[in-house]
Amino acid sequence: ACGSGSGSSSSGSGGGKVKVGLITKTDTNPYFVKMKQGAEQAAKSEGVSLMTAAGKFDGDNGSQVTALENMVAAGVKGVLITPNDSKAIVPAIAKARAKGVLVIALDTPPEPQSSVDALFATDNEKAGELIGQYAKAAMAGKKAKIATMDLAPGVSVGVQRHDGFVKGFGITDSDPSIVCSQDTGGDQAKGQTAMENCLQKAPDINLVYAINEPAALGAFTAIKAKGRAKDVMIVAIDGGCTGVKAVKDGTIAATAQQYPLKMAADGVKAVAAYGKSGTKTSGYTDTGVNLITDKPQTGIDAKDSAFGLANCWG
Amino acid sequence: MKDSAPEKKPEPVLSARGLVKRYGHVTAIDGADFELLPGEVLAVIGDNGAGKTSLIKALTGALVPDAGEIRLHGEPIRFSGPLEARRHGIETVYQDLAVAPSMDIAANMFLGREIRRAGPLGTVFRMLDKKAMRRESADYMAALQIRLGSLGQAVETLSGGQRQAVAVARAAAWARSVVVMDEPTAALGVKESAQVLDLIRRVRDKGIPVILISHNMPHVFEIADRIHVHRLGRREALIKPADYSMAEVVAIMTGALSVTADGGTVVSDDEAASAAGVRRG
Amino acid sequence: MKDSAPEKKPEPVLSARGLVKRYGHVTAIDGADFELLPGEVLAVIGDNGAGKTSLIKALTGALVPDAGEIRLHGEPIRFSGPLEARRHGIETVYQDLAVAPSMDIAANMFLGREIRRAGPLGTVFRMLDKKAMRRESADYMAALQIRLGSLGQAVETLSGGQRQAVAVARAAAWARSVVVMDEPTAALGVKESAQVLDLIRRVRDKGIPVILISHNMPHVFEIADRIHVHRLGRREALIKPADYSMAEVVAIMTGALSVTADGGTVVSDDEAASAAGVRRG
Amino acid sequence: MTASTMTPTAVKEPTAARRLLTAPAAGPFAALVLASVFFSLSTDQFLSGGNFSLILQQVMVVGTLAIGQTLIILTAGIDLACGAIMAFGGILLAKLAVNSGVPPVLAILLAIAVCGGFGLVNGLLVRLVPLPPFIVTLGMLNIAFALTHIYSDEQTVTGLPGPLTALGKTFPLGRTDVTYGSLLTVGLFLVFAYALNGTAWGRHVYALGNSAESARLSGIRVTRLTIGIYTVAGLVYGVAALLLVSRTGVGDPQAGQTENLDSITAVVLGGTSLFGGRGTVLGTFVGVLIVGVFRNGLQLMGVSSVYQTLVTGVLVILAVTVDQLSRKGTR
Amino acid sequence: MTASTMTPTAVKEPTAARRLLTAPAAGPFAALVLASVFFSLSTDQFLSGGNFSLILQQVMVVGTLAIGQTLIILTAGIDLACGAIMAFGGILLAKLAVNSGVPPVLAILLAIAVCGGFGLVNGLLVRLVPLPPFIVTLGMLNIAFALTHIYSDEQTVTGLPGPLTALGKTFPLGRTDVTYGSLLTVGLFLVFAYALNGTAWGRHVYALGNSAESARLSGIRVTRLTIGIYTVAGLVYGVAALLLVSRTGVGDPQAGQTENLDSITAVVLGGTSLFGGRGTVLGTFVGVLIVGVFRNGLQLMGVSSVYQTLVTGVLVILAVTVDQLSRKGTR
Ligand SMILES: Nc1ncnc2c1ncn2[C@@H]1O[C@H](COP(=O)(O)OP(=O)(O)OP(=O)(O)O)[C@@H](O)[C@H]1O
Ligand SMILES: Nc1ncnc2c1ncn2[C@@H]1O[C@H](COP(=O)(O)OP(=O)(O)OP(=O)(O)O)[C@@H](O)[C@H]1O
Ligand SMILES: O[C@@H]1[C@@H](O)[C@H](O)OC[C@H]1O
Ligand SMILES: [Mg+2]
Ligand SMILES: [Mg+2]
Repeated sequence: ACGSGSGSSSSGSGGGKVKVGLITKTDTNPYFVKMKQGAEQAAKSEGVSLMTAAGKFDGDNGSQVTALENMVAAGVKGVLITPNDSKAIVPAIAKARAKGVLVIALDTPPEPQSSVDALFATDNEKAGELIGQYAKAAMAGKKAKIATMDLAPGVSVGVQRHDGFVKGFGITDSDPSIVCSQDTGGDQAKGQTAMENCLQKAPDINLVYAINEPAALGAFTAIKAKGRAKDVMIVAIDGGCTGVKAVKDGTIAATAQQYPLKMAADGVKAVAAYGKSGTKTSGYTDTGVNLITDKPQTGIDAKDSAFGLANCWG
Repeated sequence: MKDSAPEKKPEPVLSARGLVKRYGHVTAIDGADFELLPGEVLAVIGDNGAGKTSLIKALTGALVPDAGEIRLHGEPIRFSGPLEARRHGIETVYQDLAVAPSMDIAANMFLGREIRRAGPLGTVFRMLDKKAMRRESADYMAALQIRLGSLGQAVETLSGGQRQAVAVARAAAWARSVVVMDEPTAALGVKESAQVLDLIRRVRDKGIPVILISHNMPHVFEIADRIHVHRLGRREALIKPADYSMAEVVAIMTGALSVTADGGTVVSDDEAASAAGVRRG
Repeated sequence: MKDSAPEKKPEPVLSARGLVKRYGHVTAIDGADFELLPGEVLAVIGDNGAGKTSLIKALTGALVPDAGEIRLHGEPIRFSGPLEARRHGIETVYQDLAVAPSMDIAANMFLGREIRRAGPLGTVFRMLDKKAMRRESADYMAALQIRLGSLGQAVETLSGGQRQAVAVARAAAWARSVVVMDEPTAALGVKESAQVLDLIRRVRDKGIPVILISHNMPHVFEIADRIHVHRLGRREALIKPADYSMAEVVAIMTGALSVTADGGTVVSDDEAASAAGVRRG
Repeated sequence: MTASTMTPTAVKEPTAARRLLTAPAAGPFAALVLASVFFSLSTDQFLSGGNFSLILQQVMVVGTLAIGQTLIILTAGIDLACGAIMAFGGILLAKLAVNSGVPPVLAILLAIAVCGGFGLVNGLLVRLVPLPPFIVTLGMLNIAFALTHIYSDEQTVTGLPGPLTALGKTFPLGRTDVTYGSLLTVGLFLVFAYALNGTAWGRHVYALGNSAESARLSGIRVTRLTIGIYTVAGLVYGVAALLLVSRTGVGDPQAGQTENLDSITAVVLGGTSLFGGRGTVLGTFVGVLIVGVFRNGLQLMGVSSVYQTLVTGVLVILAVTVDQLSRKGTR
Repeated sequence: MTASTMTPTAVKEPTAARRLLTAPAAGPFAALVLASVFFSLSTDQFLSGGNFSLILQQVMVVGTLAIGQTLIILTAGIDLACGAIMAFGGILLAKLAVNSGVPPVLAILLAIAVCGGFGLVNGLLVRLVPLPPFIVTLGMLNIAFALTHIYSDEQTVTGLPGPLTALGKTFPLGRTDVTYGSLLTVGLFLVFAYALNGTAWGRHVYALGNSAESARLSGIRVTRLTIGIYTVAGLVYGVAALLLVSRTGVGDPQAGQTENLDSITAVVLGGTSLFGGRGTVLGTFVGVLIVGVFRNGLQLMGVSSVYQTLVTGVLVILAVTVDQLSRKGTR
């Protein structure tokens, strides 16, 4: 592979600390704040220095490529990245690895997965499936009228979760029980507007799937305004502290919790180890996903909100 | 009109009948006729707001009249825009000058007619000959005896008169078949105005007719072969300066006097006429 | 100067010494002096680009001179902007009119000095009295005998002369201590120009001095008490019109004649002087 | 006798009907009506008081921002930071009240004042350095964005006290529930319509946008005026922050990211020129409604999101085309 | 003797040194140099041929877009669609070559032509209806965005044939590797600098931006010119699409979403007025580099991501302040 910026050094030159880069999808999501926290804590305990960067929006590949290049130019030992575009990031990763940089994907696998040294992630489709199954069970044979509050066109996590949900619920996308699907960008205000319009269109919606908890809470606000808080069930994904609180007070029926802090901390440790001993981690580490609910359904593994709060994104 | 009988009139270069232009509820041209003969300097005069600018804009393709007919060399014509009028050799100095403020004098002077370098530089690379344009611009400006700080000054930094001189020099430089000047000396000094009158004479002497809009009666009487008096959106009279005094012409312009079919005048507004100091016609 | 000896001169209303203004490598004002006496009409004349507009901009706070001193009623003063000059009662018609093109005549006339409704509507709700402003504007415009399509027309749709009339009417309406007019009749017709001269006289008769920049020598000779001749960025002469012929003044302006300390003239440029038709001084 | 023959004291003024037809907001309004008719015919749910109230409620935040944006665009400026300033105001408001125990009403006032402060800084930079508004507000966009995320630590603030969400409550108007916030937004539009059209200040705003130099020469205090306009715009963004918080019921650090472009879009759709000096705030209101109606109508029709984007693109162009064509007759 | 006493044939022209100092790009250039010096002092890695080559490569896509954007802004327009058109061009290019088996070179030409087509439509709408450029390109932004997602089915296209990624390859220049793409971008900047400054067409672009009406009265074919400019800009976006694809090695339907604002930012940072008629394409090049240098330098310094945004905001304002102050002396 032909390198970019060949004049830059690729190993911890200058005798300083080992440098680790963390590139998240965006800056605008508590999820990634947790990741940064995990990375910072680990960096401190491992005695390495951390650089961070982020895309400008969910799906922004260009900024991630640029950040990756700049980090390589800065002489990082390894980079942790949550790819905004699983395929598009691959050539840039290949260039970085060609310079001896250890690249670990967090949260979202690149395609092919083998393009990184290692992957620490939740299985997003599985997370979707989990709450799909939960929702199916909780509807208890009632005829479902479903609204899906999706992410944005073409962003893999959103697509995987949506597909997982539909699969877990035992239907397909063309099923008539899905009466409204809207993109929310994972944003609370947009989630609210989307849900308002869905309710205007189909007032009898009784089940809402949301890509993440902000979208779910936005949907809830719209539902409550219509006085239907009691008879619409909301399920979501993420398991952030705010989200779990919403589970606890019954706003959200269930959520699928993932563990970003752990992903990042493990990633930093792996790079630090590479710096010290030159050994590279490899393969996929499933950082796990748990269904969090206070109204468990028989046959579906779940933890309660107390567990969820104790572990929110830890 | 007084002069219509004697000589056989040559075909007009540019003429119009019944032109109309309305803006909402304001009528700027109200059935105006127009006639420009070969080789003459035709002055167009009239009160502010009489519709002179609107008239010549219609004649030069800058605005499309709502009604009426324009003829060039006897042929009916409809200009699609100022470019087409210019293609027919009609060169205009507009009252608001139509210059590009951020560009310099030479660039404005040659706008739309830039000179390219000779040889492949010009034909293949379409390279401008900036030196030539600058040189020629300097000559044109010198002919008007306009003082300039720098030829490279943006037009927006020029004094009012300097800016007007650029527009006049440009039109004169490109004159081919008709030159139209809408108040070309309004911002000019005594000396500079005299140069513009000279310029108009030189253009006329080349056989190119000139339409001159002006509020300056001495200038008009000095240079015009005929005077088109415009009033309330239409032609009120078409006269020779020799046949009337300046005071009479002003009186016609303001509606105090009217021109009769036989070229005489009648007082249409007693008070106004005596105020204008005109004898009874 | 010829007239400097006899009468004891009153204190000037507005005066300046050694004003300088440079734009990059162009010097617009080059050590100019200036003096306006109470109740006089002072004409400022000069070639295009001589620096007249720059001079009065410096005097009215519209530009900050690089050097020199300005005095108002004998006190040195530095205007921070046109508003401050206006607060001192100096009212100006700028050559480029300084109007807001998209706004209508009344709005422009009262810009920065709007009339509010009487009572709480005005004091609490700060409501404009649009009717009053419209009415007064109509009166001011009528005084200039300017024909208008509609008072509600945006200024950008007015004819050149109509637009100028708006600016002139505005300044005249607000005159309090000094009125400055930079070529106020450039775009005006014969009748309308006469009205503006009348207006200037009326202002002067109220005891308010007027600075008039004009290229129109007959106007200048008709109305000016004194003439400030500007040349190459500075004052070349300060004379009374009665002491010189129009041709001589023009010759001074163009540098053909110079005014000597005792008020006589000497030919400084033979060729130019004879071209200007001036006898030897 | 044609109009041009009249003397100035007897000039013919346009009739009321003509004035309505040629009013600057007439074109956008026609587009709004056309769109509404279209959606009424294509979906059952569009034409109802409840749905109109919903649309109004959905546009109140961007509508309020668009008021400030209109002021700035009228001066030939542009504000890329309005959404980011609002987001910061929203988080500040929520965190002050929830985390710092500041009394709600005081928190509201403080947040509005801070937003006004952002506007003030914008105005100072625009006028005193002077810098292009585009750059100043682009810089401020980044700054306010970063401050929001730093201050909030990306955490959504929940559990807001009553006064912060009061504007999100509804009251019945006939058979329709209307939120107080919508009413506030409409009220602000009327206030600014009056200020721009009925006061000297409004005229000065237009004059400034026509030509800052002419305004200065006319004796308008251009510096004070400019800085004032940016500050007022900032205060209005502060009100938008309150509306945002009361509408969503949370302090959301992710808010306001698309509102910059949305507010400019509303202003331009409403017939205001980006070159300043021409336009009306009521036009902006119509522009905001056009966007709200498009989004609502398309979603009610069940158009999928990518196609919504496609159709919105076409409709935006069509809306302004309607506006243009409706003007052709009067030129 | 002062300059104003000179006769026109003997006017004093500014010296070369003075002209350099007062050149429109001098201010932005000073800001660029200042920023570079700062980063050179604060990090070890900034000052190296390799890093400069990297920066150049990182800005080549937005730089190329900014060329088209400059043309349009010079006419007093604005292009919000440039990034979206590029994204569509990139996907088209990739899918044609990979999925439809079109020969790579033909695919490239087709994609560039289609981008030109988008520009042509923009130009037609802007000039012939006429519509404000802001609205036309906002509509086109939505349309191109939607078409990209519909046509790509949200799938990133991989496995591109060699010719599509050739511009991403490097060659050694001294001891530094430079990508062919950077070279192409620099070449395009030079070509357009020449076209704008050295040809009649360029003068007409400026005249159009000064005043479309004056340009028309001066006999410039304003309609043809406007439509031509938008079309050329579209073609340039097509080249940007090729550069994008060759830089990232994939066809990415999510690309181009921030490039609209980024390209406008570069143009304005480069000293071009959003009101048209004033500015240079070389200034834009400097503006593009300023953004690239900020991003690279801050990353090398290890500034964390949220603070990068904050500092970028401050620096953008500072950069233009430097520009302004450097001009004060010459006014
Ligand atoms: N775009 C427009 N909209 C409305 N009215 C207009 C427009 N253009 C011109 N008018 C009106 O048409 C009339 C004629 O204007 P025009 O400019 O032709 O007058 P003019 O004879 O050239 O006057 P001047 O001697 O002052 O230049 C005026 O009353 C003017 O206000
Ligand atoms: N902003 C500027 N930048 C550069 N040069 C300028 C600027 N403003 C004025 N000048 C120059 O200063 C000189 C004086 O200009 P000024 O406008 O004062 O002349 P004037 O006597 O009013 O001329 P006119 O009779 O034509 O109005 C001119 O040569 C002009 O080009
Ligand atoms: O789980 C995360 C989700 O919450 C966010 O919206 O997008 C990135 C995901 O990885
Ligand atoms: Mg006229
Ligand atoms: Mg002047």
